[in-house]
Amino acid sequence: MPERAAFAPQYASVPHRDNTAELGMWVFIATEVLLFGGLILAYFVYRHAFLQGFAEGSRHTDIVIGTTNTAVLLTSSFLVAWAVEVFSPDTARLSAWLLTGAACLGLFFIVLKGIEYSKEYDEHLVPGVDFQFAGPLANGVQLFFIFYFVATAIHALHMLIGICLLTTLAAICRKAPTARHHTALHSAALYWHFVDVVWIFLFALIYLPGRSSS
Amino acid sequence: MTERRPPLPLVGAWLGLLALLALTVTLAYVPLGAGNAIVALSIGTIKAGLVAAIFMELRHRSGLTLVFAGAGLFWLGILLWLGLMDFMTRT
Amino acid sequence: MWRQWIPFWQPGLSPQSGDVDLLFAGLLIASAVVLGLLFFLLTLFCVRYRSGNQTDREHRVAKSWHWEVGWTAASLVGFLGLFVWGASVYFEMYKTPADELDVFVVAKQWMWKTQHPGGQAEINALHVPVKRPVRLVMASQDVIHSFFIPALRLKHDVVPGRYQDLEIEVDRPGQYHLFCAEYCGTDHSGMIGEIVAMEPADFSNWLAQQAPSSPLAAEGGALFRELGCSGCHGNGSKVRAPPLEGVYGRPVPLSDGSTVIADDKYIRDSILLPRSQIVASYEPLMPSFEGKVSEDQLLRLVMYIKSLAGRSS
Amino acid sequence: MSETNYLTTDYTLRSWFLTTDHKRIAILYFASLIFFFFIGGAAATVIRIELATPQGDLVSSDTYNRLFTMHGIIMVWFFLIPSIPNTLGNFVVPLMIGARDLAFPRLNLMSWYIFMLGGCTTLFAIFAGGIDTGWTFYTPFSTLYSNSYVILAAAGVFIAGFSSILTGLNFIVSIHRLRAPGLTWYRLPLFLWSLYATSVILVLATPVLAITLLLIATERFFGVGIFDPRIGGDPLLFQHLFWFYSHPAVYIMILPGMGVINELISCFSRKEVFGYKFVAWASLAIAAVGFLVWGHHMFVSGQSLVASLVFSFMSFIVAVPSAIKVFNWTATLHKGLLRFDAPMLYALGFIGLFTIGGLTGLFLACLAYDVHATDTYFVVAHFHYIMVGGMVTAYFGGLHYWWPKITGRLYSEHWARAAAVLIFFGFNLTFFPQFILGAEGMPRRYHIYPPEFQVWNVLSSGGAAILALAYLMPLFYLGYSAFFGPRAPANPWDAPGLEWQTSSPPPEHNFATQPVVTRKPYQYNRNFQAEPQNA
Repeated sequence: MPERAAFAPQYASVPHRDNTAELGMWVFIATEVLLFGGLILAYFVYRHAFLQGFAEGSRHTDIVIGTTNTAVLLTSSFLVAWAVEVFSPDTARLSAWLLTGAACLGLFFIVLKGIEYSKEYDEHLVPGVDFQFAGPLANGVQLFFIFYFVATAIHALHMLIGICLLTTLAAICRKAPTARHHTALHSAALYWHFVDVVWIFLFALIYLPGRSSS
Repeated sequence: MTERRPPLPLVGAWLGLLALLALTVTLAYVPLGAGNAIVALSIGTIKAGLVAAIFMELRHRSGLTLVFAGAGLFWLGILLWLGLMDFMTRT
Repeated sequence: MWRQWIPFWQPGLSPQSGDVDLLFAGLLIASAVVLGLLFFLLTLFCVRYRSGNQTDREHRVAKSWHWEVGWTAASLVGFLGLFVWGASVYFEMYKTPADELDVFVVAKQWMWKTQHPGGQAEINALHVPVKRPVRLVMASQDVIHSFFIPALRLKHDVVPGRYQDLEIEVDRPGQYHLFCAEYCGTDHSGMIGEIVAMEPADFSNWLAQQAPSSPLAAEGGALFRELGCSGCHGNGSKVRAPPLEGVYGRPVPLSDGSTVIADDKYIRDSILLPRSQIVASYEPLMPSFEGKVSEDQLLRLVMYIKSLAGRSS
Repeated sequence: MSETNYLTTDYTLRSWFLTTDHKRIAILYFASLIFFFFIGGAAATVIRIELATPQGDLVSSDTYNRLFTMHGIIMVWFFLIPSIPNTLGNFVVPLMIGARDLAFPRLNLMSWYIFMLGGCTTLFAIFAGGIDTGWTFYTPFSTLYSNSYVILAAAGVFIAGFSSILTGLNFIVSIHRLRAPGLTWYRLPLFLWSLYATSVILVLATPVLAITLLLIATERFFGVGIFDPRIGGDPLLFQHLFWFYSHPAVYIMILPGMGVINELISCFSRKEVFGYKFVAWASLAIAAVGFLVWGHHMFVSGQSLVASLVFSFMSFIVAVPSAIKVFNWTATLHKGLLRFDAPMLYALGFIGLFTIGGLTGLFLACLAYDVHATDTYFVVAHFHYIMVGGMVTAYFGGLHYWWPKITGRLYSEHWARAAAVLIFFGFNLTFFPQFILGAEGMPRRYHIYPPEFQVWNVLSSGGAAILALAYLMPLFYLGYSAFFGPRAPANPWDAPGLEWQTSSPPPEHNFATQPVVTRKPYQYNRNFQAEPQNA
């Protein structure tokens, strides 16, 4: 038996393996797009039916936290992209710091999200748990908040997975980085950016409607 | 150690994204009627495009990766188009 | 005896169901032609080119675009013809009914409740006069049901949360199956009933013989007062609400500049979701009655408002 | 034998349950699927016995509803969808593309574990008390009214969905990146084209099912949700989301079957598949257009007439590529040297049954007739012709065809032919009467039915008994041959594909040396001998 190769037997070379992994990641992202796609369809259907209710619901979300969170996430994405760009076995320390920073920003996002959830709970805006909303727009507002909670919860779950990935990679970068970890880092980065893109759209759908009228 | 400064395109994209975020929040408070939704989604799309092109390095990628990246969006379009068609044309 | 097991021995019993039968025959013939051709070729090739058989296997058809384009085009044209045919009959079946004899149908787990305008109620049965279009207004109290009369080749789901119109017309007197076709829980297969079609004279007799009950509109009027609707919509009330006399069937201008026809659906929606469509120049003050009135009560209210159509405000 | 193959490299349990060899994972899948097939089949048997009489005298209505739900859920998600892709596909895809494994072998193993986790969750839901919603989970029944283990079952299906996604992802990437030198797209066997098309659907449709089931579970758990009509939600939105997955899922089931048929027809006619490029692109066309037709399940649901019109039109369009395939298979037989071994019998049976299923699909695409036929036994008969008559027949055909490659043993040709013929007749006797029942208006999912429908139901139940026996037969003669059958040569059918150019069973990494492809697939010389793709 020859020495265990740097790449599995089904590949012809290292770039071949890396290429293939990246392609796989893109297929996975296409899958994820459709996962959120179902929710987005629901959003548009009900927004079409309950235009006022959705605007009203949106006004009950916290745009300060929402905007801060968007900025936080964009920044963490930037750090991850930077970490990928500079990654090599020699510069792994910098990458490790950048990844740690990105993961911390991710955690900060989750904490802010938790604060926002608890505020909404205090305002009795959690459908199925404690929802009280008087007035004619109650149905639309309730549907809006169902969408809001399901979409942000799934997004937060993706964030948690991403944070785990980034933390693991940061640890690897600190200990024993090799060139082959570049692929893993690149794939994790693609995932993290995708989660960022999802948030960009959720932000536009959840926080922005109805701000210009009362 | 080697270069510690971040690459310029990344910094540019990051600042651009933050600027677009500020813009979209500001515009949300300007009464434009139905235009608000269009503006919000258009800016969102530009932001997503920036992330995809620069952070996700799509601008350096060849046809196949672009097709795969686009496939998800294309099928999302089908879902939204045919799904909404029913609700928009109900009498 | 065997006849009743042969499909479509008895033709459909309404003007449209004849068209459906014809369409079915057309589909059957088209399928038979395709299947016949295919099975003939399969058999022929299997016999002639079986491995033991000495036969000419040279001069094969070179890969030919003619064949491919030929059968692609032929199937496309055939399919498009069937599509147009099917669609035209479909639109005829589901055309929006004009103002005809109304019957209300409420579906609930696991029964059909039908109600004639005069207040005669039936369970799992519906009496109708023959050769006269009857408009059904259907609602569901709980889950999705489906109103299916095989003899009329007609079916429509009854989805909770909205009214569904359906026009039926029976040509011949008799008793026909009514099935629930959308799975609705434990006793789904017990949610069956009978459509009884009668000559008009018999039908009038039957209506008269039913236990006397007050007309739906009258009961609706009582509800109208009981629920406090009359407090705002009645004459001389302090709150300014649109008067309902003469509204039914007329266009109503809305606050967003559009107009809607005040039909059953509109009235139902206005009771349950009053602020989704606000009448122009009125304040959105009305509370929602969602969850406060049952489907049975709702249809009485609709009938009452409909009975006000003739009066002027 | 001197050389070791993938079966003999190691005999420990660990070497099976931690294997990353695509061939062994295929076997793991195969064993699990047999298990699920017989569970789903048992439910079907009880259903057919019950329906032999119009009264509900064997089981209660509640039990009956749980039985058909269990039959549907198990058969759709735990047998039909993974069947050909995960067993035959897993086994032969790397062989056919001349690769040493799939692109992501560990992901492949993970996919099996996820599948088993989903399967066990669903089985737990079934044995804890069952689900009575039907496999379609229609709201608001499933969310607000059903008294059964809906959340658990939905969780099982949800989990299994990820296994589908991972398999699809693996196939797509492998076919793109791991093809042997010289293996261009137009040299790929048509089975790979159809699996590629299948994988596209798996990857793009399954996530929509996942989110839909998640919304169902949320609504049920919290008692209020996004489809709840009491707060203005629309149950039809659920149906749109559900069928956006579940209609393409039908193509997930049938496309791999069509792919297998290409291999069989070509090999046993000793001839190239007629119109290769048309058949190849027809697979992709079906996958793409198949996404545009889902609303034909909703013609009587109250969706807008415009939507019905568009969906009906698209449904007719999607039938065109299927028709192209049937015509091309028939033309392939012309001037071939036909041998009627068991796989060929299955292939011919497939063409007949699939055509009947496809033609009756046109009846259902046709708006006005669908109003009458939908939710009746006509639909039941139609989709069983596609799924059982089409897909399961193709599965059996493919299984017999590749059996010598998988096990290295030959099965008894006599028994295999007998089973193939028996399955064909049993199937038709079971399901053809159901077309008549449907045309007469018997609604589906009826436990108790009016007595005038009994004759056809009795016929159908009788056919089901034959079918059940016929499906048991392969279990015995194939099982016997796996251990005691005569050794198979590398290329028992004399086929030109790459998978036949390595030993039977193949070695651990498939090929001793990297094959280089020089030919189109399906080439035979003037004496009807195969010309291997790599020589």
